[in-house]
Amino acid sequence: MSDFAQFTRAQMAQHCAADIPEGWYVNLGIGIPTAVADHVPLDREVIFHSENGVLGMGPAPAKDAIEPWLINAGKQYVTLRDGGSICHHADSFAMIRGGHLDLCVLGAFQVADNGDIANWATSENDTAPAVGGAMDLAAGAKRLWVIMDHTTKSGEAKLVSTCSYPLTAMACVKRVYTNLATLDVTERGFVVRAMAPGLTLENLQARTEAKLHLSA
Amino acid sequence: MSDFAQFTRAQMAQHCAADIPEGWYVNLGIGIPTAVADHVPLDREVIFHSENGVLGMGPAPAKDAIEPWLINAGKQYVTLRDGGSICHHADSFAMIRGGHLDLCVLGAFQVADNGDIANWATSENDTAPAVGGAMDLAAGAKRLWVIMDHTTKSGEAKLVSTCSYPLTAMACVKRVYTNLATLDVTERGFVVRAMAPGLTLENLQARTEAKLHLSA
Amino acid sequence: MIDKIVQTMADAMAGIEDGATVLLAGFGSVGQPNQLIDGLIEQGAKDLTVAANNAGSGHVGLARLIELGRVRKIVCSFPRSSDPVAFETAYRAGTIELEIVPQGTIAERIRAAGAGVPQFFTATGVGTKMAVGKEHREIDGRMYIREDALYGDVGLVEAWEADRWGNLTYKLAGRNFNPIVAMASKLTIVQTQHVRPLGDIHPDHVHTPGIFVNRVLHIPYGDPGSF
Amino acid sequence: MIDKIVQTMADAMAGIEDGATVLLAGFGSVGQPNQLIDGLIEQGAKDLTVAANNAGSGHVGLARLIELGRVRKIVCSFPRSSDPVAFETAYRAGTIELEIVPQGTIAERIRAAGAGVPQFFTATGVGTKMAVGKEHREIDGRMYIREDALYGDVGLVEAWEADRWGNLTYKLAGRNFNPIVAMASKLTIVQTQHVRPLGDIHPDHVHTPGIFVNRVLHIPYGDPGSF
Repeated sequence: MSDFAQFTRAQMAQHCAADIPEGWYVNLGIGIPTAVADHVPLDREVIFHSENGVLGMGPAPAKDAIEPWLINAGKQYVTLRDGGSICHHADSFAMIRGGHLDLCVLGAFQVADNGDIANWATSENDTAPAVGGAMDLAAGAKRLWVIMDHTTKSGEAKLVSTCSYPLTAMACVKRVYTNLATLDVTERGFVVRAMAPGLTLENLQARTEAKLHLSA
Repeated sequence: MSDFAQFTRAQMAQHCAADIPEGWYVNLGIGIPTAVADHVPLDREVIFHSENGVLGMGPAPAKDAIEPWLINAGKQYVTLRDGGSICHHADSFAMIRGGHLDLCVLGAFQVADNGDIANWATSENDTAPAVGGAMDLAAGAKRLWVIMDHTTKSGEAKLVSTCSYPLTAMACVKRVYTNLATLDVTERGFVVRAMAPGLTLENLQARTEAKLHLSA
Repeated sequence: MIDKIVQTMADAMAGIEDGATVLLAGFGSVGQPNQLIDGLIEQGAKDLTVAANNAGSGHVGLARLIELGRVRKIVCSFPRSSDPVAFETAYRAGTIELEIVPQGTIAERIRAAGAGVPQFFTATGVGTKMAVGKEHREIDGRMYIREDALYGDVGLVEAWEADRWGNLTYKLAGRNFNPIVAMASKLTIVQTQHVRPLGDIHPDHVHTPGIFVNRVLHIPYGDPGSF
Repeated sequence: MIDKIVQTMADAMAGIEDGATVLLAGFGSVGQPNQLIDGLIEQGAKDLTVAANNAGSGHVGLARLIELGRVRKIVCSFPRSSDPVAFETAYRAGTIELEIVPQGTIAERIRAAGAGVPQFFTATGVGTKMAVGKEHREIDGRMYIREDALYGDVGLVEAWEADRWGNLTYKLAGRNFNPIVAMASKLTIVQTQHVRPLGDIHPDHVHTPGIFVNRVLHIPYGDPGSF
């Protein structure tokens, strides 16, 4: 691993943020995805949505300026930009299920090269599974991007030909940002858009269970 | 017809109004039903609903105090009482379909003694049928009462054993107020609650195709 | 900077295609996007399917669109509003198709389209002509029929206030079908009486969030007329 | 005079029966009817089915109700909120049944119950464990599963403002599940921070009209705590 520089978590979030155009309605999942918002400059207006009916979130509040009635789906305190609005849970998920979100960014355990995503349970018989809004977001948003480490801590591939963990949704991931590469999910499978500096396709493939392609 | 005094339209509306307890949520159809509201004293709080998302209507406005943005489903100008509120059409019909209205009062062409109602079309092949919200109201309200003349102008019975006109909804009418009588729809069929002064049950039955019963 | 406010009717109407399904909000003349309907007449799209509560009155607006032969099919609950001469003439001549839908069912079908619900069951219409040919299902001892989402390619909406993100409020009975038409349409075009600076509309008071809105045209016409 | 405002917690909770299905609004501790949940604990009803987004935290509120063995079944999207020790203990012991439902599906199922829609189709969960055993249907080339309305015998709601007709407003993210829980429940019980004179809440700003509300209890507890 010493012959190349992995992308940091901040860089992964930056890569994703750079690809979000002004005017998109975007839901960011818990974890690294939430950090994407920090890398979208305020003058590029992107409208961030949270499942609990909050639309138009701004930067995190200063500690002495917390509004206790304003949290996101991760139960963190948030702010609203001018132009923000509130709706109830059914209307909020109507936005999601009705295909009104341009983008959802989630973390994942595994992504398959047909776009399947597994991000909510690590075994078929988790004692008390917890899904939250992930299935609605994955199935409902116009496009789903994933930010995750390229492999597990023990080195197992997370970009796979078939997910072994329980699915969150089928055939919906369009792009994956990892600490090693950015990849599109296409009809051919994973197509590499960018790699960490110094990394070769062979090295990347060695850390990827699914077959990788270069863009034509 | 000279041996008894028919109920006037105002009396029919009064009879209905007298049976509405405080606190009910009530939708009044076009025609005589609309007049029911005039006979509910303001200090007996009954909350009137209109299909176009208006809840808590008060008396008709004075001509010089019309609010042009406030109409009912009959497209008449209305007022809102303190405590009134507005919602959109889907939420308004959620109130109806979801069984939240205590009462709907409609006019009708025919009512059958099993509670079927026909009030929207007078033949099976009306050129351009128009149903509005009648089917939603009849099927959705907790109880449906009908106000109508006892017979057609040409003397045909409107209280029948089977509706010959196209149905609005099945088995939902609970009470009928006519110019000759007030009747409950029960498991036995029509049960007479009140008759116009001087009218005999024989006379009433002669004007009614369905079998009439007296309350036990 | 997001700015959904357009300056001309031509910009508002750009891209509406022949054969489109157009959802028209409004109930009576209150909250009805009359100027946008005139804009659609001017724009020229034809072979339209129009869903609205009524089928037009007199010779203006939707009635005019029908008289011009631009409406292939109308989906509505009450085509017998005041003076529906244009619709009735076309209907008798067999040049327009009519799909009659109970008012609550049309509202729920539009809401379902906006909410990503392709089919649902309702008791409205069971045992009536409306149920003929429809899927029936008994659920917990009561009979229901299946109804399908009603999607709009284009939605025409009238708002009381709007901002540049497309957040809307409505005034009193002007709300009616407007919020659900905005939800259900791929291209939601709004005429608004008032344009507000971003942030002027309180977040708790927004009726239609801008996510459901594509274009806003400022048309301060005042109170609705009679109907 | 209609007056839905009750004076005591006992009056608010009167009549909740063993075996009832209770819908709990709230998301995190914001807009969560904490005092009403305490009232339910005090009231004593058992063998409850509880639907809520989470399954309780620590040893208070819903977690306490579970620890007391009063919850037969929980319907929720995310039983792994912070410190779900009470739920997990009961779940491992096999003394509580869990129905896990995607968050948007639980919201739409509650809304459907309020709107008189007994069944609907959604794409959420297709191809996952959630779809096992459910009715599938392909509609316009996409696969959907059927979901059923989730009715409440009792709904517990937290409002920001209420009047004696039961009209409610919510503050910011305090809205969440509250309006749909109010719609879907036969007996909707509200705790409100503020009681307003009738007419004080503008008709355009009412979030939950009183038709969906049965009882209101004034509990001015201030800001929500941490969660």
